[in-house]
Amino acid sequence: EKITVAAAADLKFAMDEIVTTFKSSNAGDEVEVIYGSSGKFNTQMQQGAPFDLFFSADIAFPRELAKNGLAASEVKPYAVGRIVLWSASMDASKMTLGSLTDSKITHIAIANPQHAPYGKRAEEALRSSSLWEKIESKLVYGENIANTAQFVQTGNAQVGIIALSLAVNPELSSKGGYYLIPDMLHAPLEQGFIICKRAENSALAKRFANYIGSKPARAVMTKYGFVLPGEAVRK
Amino acid sequence: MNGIRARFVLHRDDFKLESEFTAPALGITALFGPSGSGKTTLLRCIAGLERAQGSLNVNGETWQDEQTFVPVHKRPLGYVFQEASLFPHLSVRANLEYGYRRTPASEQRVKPEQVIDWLGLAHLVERRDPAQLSGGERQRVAIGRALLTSPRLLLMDEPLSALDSASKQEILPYLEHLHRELEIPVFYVSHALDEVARLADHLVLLQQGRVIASGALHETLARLDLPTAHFDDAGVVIEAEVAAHEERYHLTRVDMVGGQLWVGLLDQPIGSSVRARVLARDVSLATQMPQGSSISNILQSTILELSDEGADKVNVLLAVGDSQRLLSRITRRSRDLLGLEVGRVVYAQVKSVALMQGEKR
Amino acid sequence: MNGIRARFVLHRDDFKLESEFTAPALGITALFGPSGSGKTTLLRCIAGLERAQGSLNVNGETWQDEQTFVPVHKRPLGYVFQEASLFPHLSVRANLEYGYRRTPASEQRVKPEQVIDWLGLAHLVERRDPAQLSGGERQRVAIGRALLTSPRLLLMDEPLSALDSASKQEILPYLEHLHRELEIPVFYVSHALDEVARLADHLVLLQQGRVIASGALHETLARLDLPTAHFDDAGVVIEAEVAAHEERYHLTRVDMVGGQLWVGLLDQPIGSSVRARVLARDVSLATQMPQGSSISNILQSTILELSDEGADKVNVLLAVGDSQRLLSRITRRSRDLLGLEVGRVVYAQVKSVALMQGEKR
Amino acid sequence: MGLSGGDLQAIWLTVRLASVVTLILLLVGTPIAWWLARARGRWKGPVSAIVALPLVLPPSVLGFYLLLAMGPNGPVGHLTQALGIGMLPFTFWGLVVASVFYSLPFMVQPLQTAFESIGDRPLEVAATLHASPLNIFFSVAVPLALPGFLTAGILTFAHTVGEFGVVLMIGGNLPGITRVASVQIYDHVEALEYGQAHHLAAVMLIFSFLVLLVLYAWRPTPRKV
Amino acid sequence: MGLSGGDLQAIWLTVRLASVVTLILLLVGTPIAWWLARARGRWKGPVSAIVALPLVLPPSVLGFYLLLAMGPNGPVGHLTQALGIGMLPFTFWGLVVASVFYSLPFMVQPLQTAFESIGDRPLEVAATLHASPLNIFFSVAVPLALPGFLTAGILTFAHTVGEFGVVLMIGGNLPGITRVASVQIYDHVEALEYGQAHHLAAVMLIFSFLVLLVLYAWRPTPRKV
Ligand SMILES: Nc1ncnc2c1ncn2[C@@H]1O[C@H](COP(=O)(O)OP(=O)(O)OP(=O)(O)O)[C@@H](O)[C@H]1O
Ligand SMILES: Nc1ncnc2c1ncn2[C@@H]1O[C@H](COP(=O)(O)OP(=O)(O)OP(=O)(O)O)[C@@H](O)[C@H]1O
Ligand code: MOO
Ligand SMILES: [Mg+2]
Ligand SMILES: [Mg+2]
Repeated sequence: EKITVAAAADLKFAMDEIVTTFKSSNAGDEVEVIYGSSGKFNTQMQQGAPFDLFFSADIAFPRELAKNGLAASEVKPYAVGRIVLWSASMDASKMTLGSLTDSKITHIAIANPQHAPYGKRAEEALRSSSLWEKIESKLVYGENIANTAQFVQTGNAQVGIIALSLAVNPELSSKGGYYLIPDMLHAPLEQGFIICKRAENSALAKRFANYIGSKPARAVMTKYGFVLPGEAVRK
Repeated sequence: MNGIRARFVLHRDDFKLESEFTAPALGITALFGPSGSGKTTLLRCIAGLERAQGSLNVNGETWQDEQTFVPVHKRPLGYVFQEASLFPHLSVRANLEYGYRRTPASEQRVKPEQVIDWLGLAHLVERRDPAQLSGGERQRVAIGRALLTSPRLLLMDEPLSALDSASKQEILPYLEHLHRELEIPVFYVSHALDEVARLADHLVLLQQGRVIASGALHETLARLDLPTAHFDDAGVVIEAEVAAHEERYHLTRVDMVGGQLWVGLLDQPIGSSVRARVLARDVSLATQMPQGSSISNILQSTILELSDEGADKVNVLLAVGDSQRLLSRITRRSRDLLGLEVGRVVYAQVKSVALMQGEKR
Repeated sequence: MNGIRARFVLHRDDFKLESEFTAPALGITALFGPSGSGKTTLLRCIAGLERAQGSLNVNGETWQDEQTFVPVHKRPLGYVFQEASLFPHLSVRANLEYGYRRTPASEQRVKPEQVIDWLGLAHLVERRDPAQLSGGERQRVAIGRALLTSPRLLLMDEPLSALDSASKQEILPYLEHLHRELEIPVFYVSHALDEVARLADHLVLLQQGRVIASGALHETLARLDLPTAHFDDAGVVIEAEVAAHEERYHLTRVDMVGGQLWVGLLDQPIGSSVRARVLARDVSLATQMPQGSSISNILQSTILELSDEGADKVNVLLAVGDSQRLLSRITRRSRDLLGLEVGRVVYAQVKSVALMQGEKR
Repeated sequence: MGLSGGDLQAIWLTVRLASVVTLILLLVGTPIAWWLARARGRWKGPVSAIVALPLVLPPSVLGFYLLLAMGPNGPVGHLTQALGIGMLPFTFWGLVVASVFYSLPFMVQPLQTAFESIGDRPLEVAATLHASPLNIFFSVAVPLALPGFLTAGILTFAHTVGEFGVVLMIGGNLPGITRVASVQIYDHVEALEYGQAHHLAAVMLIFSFLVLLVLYAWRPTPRKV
Repeated sequence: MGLSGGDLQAIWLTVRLASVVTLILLLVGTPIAWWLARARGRWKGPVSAIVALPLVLPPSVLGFYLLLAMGPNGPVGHLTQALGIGMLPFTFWGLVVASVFYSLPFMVQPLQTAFESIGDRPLEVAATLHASPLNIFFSVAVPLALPGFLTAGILTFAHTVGEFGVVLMIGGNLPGITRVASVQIYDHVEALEYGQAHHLAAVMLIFSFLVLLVLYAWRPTPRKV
C-alpha cells in the first residue's frame, strides 16, 4: 500500500525521520511526503489534490477542509510550533528580540504574515515586544518558512525568525545558533492534521495517523523542538 | 466559344485598370505598353492573383465572372514573373520540378530534361542555392519552371529582359515552337518591339490601364496611327511561302503577295509558310530600279499613306501587290528630293529581313 | 595616374573570376558578356561588396590592394543593382534622398528635383510604398537614388533592362549627359549592344570570368574576331563633326574622315563633334554609285577584310578614307554576284545612322 | 553522477512534458500563427492580444485559475468529467494542458514573425505552379519559416522546462507524475539540500546547453533570392 | 475599482519594473541579436545557446542562485559592495538585474529572427549609398526589423510582468519596492482572499489586453519589395 502525505515545510526534517522509522516497522508500505506551504496545500485540497493526509502548520486549514467535508477524520492537533531568532552570520543565541534594532542589522527575514502561520506568529511576537514599528522597515518576507530561512542562510538577511524545527537542523544550527522566542509573545502555533476524504478506506493512512501519536514519533517531534499537544512548554 | 475574352476593372490609389480585349485561342498575344501602363497588373488579373471585377473566359472555360472565381492553383496556367522569384529553399532542380510534380502525369507534355536542354540549364541544375545564380540564369530557371507545368495558358512578364541577346536568340526559337508544340495561347509582356514582332500573333496595346488597340499583329503593326509606328524599330510582319532554296549561298527565296524575298537558308520544305519581319528603317525607297546593289530584295510597291515622324522623318505605308503592307521610314528630305506622294509607284529596297522560322497557325 | 586599373581574382564553386583591365578616367565603360560571365560579380568587386583578391585603383586613389581595402560606404560610388532593391520601409522620395542626405553638401552636384525630372518620377515621388511601383518605375527610382549620391564612379548593372524603349529613349540621353556633367566614369553592364554602342566609350568583353577584350569602343566594335561581330546588331561607331544644318528638312550634315552623312537635325553648333552608330546590317554595298534612292548617305570605301558570318552572310570591314572603319553585313550571294574582294572600292549605302548627341571626351 | 532516482525521474518527466507540449503547440500554434500572419481584417489585433495574454499572467496566478477551472467545480472540470476523462489537476495531462496554455505565445509569436517575413511572392508563385493552399503551406511556407520553427520550438521547449509556478499549483508535486525538474530542484533548495540542488541544476544546465548548441549549430538562417 | 492601495502600488511597481527591464534589454539585447544575426563564425552557436539558457532554468532556481550570487558572500555581492552600490537583493534594482537576466532570450530571439530575415541586399544597397555600418543599422536594419522589435518588446515586457519565481526569491516581497503584482495576487490567493485576487487579476488582464490590443493594431507587418 502507498499513501501520499502533504506536510507543511516546517515538518521537513521531523517528518522525514518519522517516516523512516515508520517504514522500518511497516515493511512494504510506502509513504510519500510532499512538503510545501500549508496555504497552497489547502487550496489544492479544495480542488481535489490526491493527498491522503494533510499536516498543516496551522490547524485552521484542516479545520476549514473538514468543514467542507473533505476530511475523513476529525482534525487532530499533533504539535505546537515554536519560533526562533536565527542568524547565519552572528551568534543568535546571544541575542534577544531587542537586538533587532541594532543598526548593523539591515534586513530581518520573516515568513509572510499574510498567509504563513510562522509569519503571523513572528509578527505577533514583534508587536507584543513593541518592536514592530521600529523594525518594520527592515523586514523582508519569505513566501514560506523555508524560503525565509534561505534569506538568512545566504546572508542577505542578517537575522530571521524561523521555525525552531528548522533551526535545530545541523545545517542551520552549526552556523550561528538560535534564540528561542518566548511563546507568551504570540498565539500558539497550533498545528493539526487530517486524513483526507480519499483515504477514507486506507488502512495505511489510519495506521500512519495513529503512528503520529506513538511514542517514537512523539520523540522525534520533540527532538525537533515541537511542543506536543497536552505537554507543557519546556523552557 | 474559342479564344480568350477578358474584361477587368481594378482601382488602385492612382491607377485604374479598365481593360477589355479578346485574344485568339492559339498563338502568342503580346501585351505591350509603356512602364506603368498596367501590363503586370493585367497579367495578375488573368492569373487570378488580383481579384479584379470583371470576367475571363479561356477557350470556353469561365475562369471568372460574377459568380465564378477559379482559384489561382486550379487555373491551368504557367506564370513567369517579372522578377524570377525562385524558391530560395529549393535547389535549381527542385525549383524546376516544383510545378511538374504537381501536374497530373496525363497532362505532362514536357519533360524536365527537355526544358533543361532548351534553356541551357544543364550545368546549373545541380546547384543547391538559387541565390547564387546570375540574373539571367535565374530568369531561365523561372521560365523552365513555368513551362514544366505544361500549362494551357502561359503568362510571361518580360521573361527575356534579363537575358543577353545570345541567350535570347537561343531561347526565342523554343518559345516560338513551344506554343505550337503545346498548342497553347501565350500572353507575353515585353518592352521590346522586336521580340514582340518576332513572337506575337496578336497585339494588345495598353496605355494607362486601358486597351488602346488590339488585333492581329501584322494589321496592328501596319497602322500609322498607333504609338508603335513611332518606335525606332517600327515595322511590319510579312506572311510568305518558301519558294526555292539556293544551297550554294545558303539562301532561301520566299514568295509573298506581290513579290519575293531572299532570306537565309531555311530548313523547311518548299511550300511551307513562314513569317518575316521588316523594319521601317530597313526599307529604303527608290524611284528607279536600283542596279549593282548588295541589296537583293527589291519590291515594287505603291505609296498608300505618308505620315510625318518627328521633325525629320516620314513614315511611308506601302502596298505590295494588293494586300501586303510594308512600312518605310525615310527622311523628309528624301521624300521631297524623290517627290514621293500617295499613289506613286516606288521600289522598296529591303536591307534586312528577320525571319521567324516555321509556320504560324 | 589617371584612369581605372583593376585586377580581381575570386573563386566560387563553379565559377572563377580572373579579370584584369584598365578603363579611362572619364567616359562610360561597358561591361559586356553573356549571362553568367561574371559581370555582376565584377561590379560587386569594384564596389567592394565582394572581398576579392587583387587591386583597384581609381584615378590615382587606391581602393584595394594587398594592404588596403576601402569599405563600401567610403567609396565615392553609385551602384544601380540588377534588381531595383528599393528600401521597402521608405517612401519613394525617401528612397531617392537616402544617399543624397549622406553626401556632404559640398559634393552634391545633382539635386533631387533635377533627377526626378530627368527620370520622369514626378508623379511617383509622393508614393508611400515602393512595393506598389511597377517594375520599370522601381528601376528608375533606383537609378535616381544612385545618381543623387553625386558619385565619382557610377556602377550600373543593367539599369535599363526593365524599361520599355520609350522610357529608355528618354533616360538614355540623360545618362549620356550625366557622366559628362558630373565628369565621372561609369561602368555599365548591359546585354544590349545598341545601348552599349550608344553610351559607351570603352568596352570590356567578359567571357567565363575572364576579360577577352578591352579597348576603345570604336576599335573594339570594328574587330571581326570578337564575338560582338556576330551580333545581330553588330556595327561601328563613327566620330564626326557637325558641318551644316538644313533646317527645312530638319537635317544636319556631319563630316567624317572620308565622307559625309546626313542625320536628323542636331541642336549643336557647326564644328562640334558628334558620334554616330552605324549597324552592319544597315550598310549595303553597291559597285556603282546608286541613283534615285531614298538612301542619302553613300560613302565611297575600300574593302579591308571579308569574314563569313554564319552560313549565308558575310561581314565586310571597310575603310572610309584612311582611318574610318565601317562594317557591312551582306549575303554571300551578294558578295559573289558583286564579286567583292579585299581591295575593291565599293559604295557603302548607309540606311540609318543612330546618333549619340553631344561631344564625347 | 550524484543524481538520485528522484532526480532522474524528474528529469525524464520534464523532458517528456516539454516534448509533448512542444509537439501539441506545433500543431495548435502553427495554424494560429499562419492565420495571424496572413490575416488583414479587424480580428487580427484582438486574436493577437488574446494569444499573448498568458504571457502577462503570473504563472502562479495562471495556475490558480487553471486549478479552479479544471477542478471539480470548474467549467473545464465539469467538461472533463462529463467526457469521462476525469479530473485534470494533479495529473500529467493536467500539466500538459496548463503548459500548452502557458507557452502558447512562445510558439505563436516567432512563427508569426517568420511567416510574415516570407512575403506574398513565393506563395503566389507556388499557386501559379498548381500548389493548393495547403500544399503551399507545407512546401513553401514551412520550409521558408524553418528558422522560425526552430526558434519557436526552442522557446516553447525551454519555457516549459523552466515552468514552475503553474506546475507547482496544478501539479501538486507528485513524484513521477507531476514533479518536474524545476520543482525537484526547488524542493532540494527548500529542504536545504543545496548539494543535491546544485547537482541537479548543473546537470540540467549542461544538458540544456548541449542541446541548444546542437540546435543552433543546425539552425539555418532565413534565405533570400 | 475595488483595488486596495497595496494593489495599485503593486501594479505601478510592475509596470515600472517591466518598463525598465524592457528598456535595458532593448539596449543590451539589440546588439547581441544583431551580432548573432550577422555572425557566421564558430562563436555563433555557443553564444546563441548561452543567451537561451535562462529559458531553461526554472525561475525559482535562477532566483536562488542569484540570491547566492548577489548575497554578501556571492561574487556579484562582492562586486556591488566594492562599487559602493550595496546589496542588490530585496531592492528594486536587484529585481531589475534578475529580470534582465531572466528575460534576455525573449528580447534576443525575436530580434535575431527579424534581423536575419532582412537579408543582405538592403544592407549592401545602403552601404553603396554611403551609409556607415552604424548608420545602416539605424536607418535600414532597425526600421525593417520593426515588427521584430515590437514582438520582442511585448514578449519581454509581458514576461517580466508575469515573472514570479525569481521575484519571490530575490525580492523579499517588500511593498512598494519589490512586491509586484504577480506576488501580490499570489499573496491574496495564499491568504485565501480570493475576492481581492480575482479583482487584481481581472484588472491586470483587462489592462494587459488593452495594451496588447493597441500594440498589435499598430504593429506593422514585415515589408518586402
Ligand atoms: N498595389 C498598388 N497600389 C497602388 N498602385 C499600384 C499598385 N500596384 C501597381 N500600382 C501602379 O499601377 C501602375 C501599373 O503597374 P504595373 O505593374 O501593372 O505596370 P507595368 O505595365 O507592368 O509596368 P512595367 O513595365 O514598369 O513593369 C503603376 O503605375 C503602379 O505604380
Ligand atoms: N555565391 C556564389 N556561389 C557560386 N557561384 C556563384 C555565386 N555567385 C555567382 N555565381 C556564379 O558565377 C557566375 C557569374 O555570375 P554573375 O552574377 O556575375 O553573372 P552575370 O554576368 O552578371 O550574368 P547575368 O547577365 O545573367 O546577370 C554565374 O554562373 C553564377 O551562377
Ligand atoms: O505553511 Mo508553512 O510551514 O509557513 O511554509
Ligand atoms: Mg510590370
Ligand atoms: Mg548579372
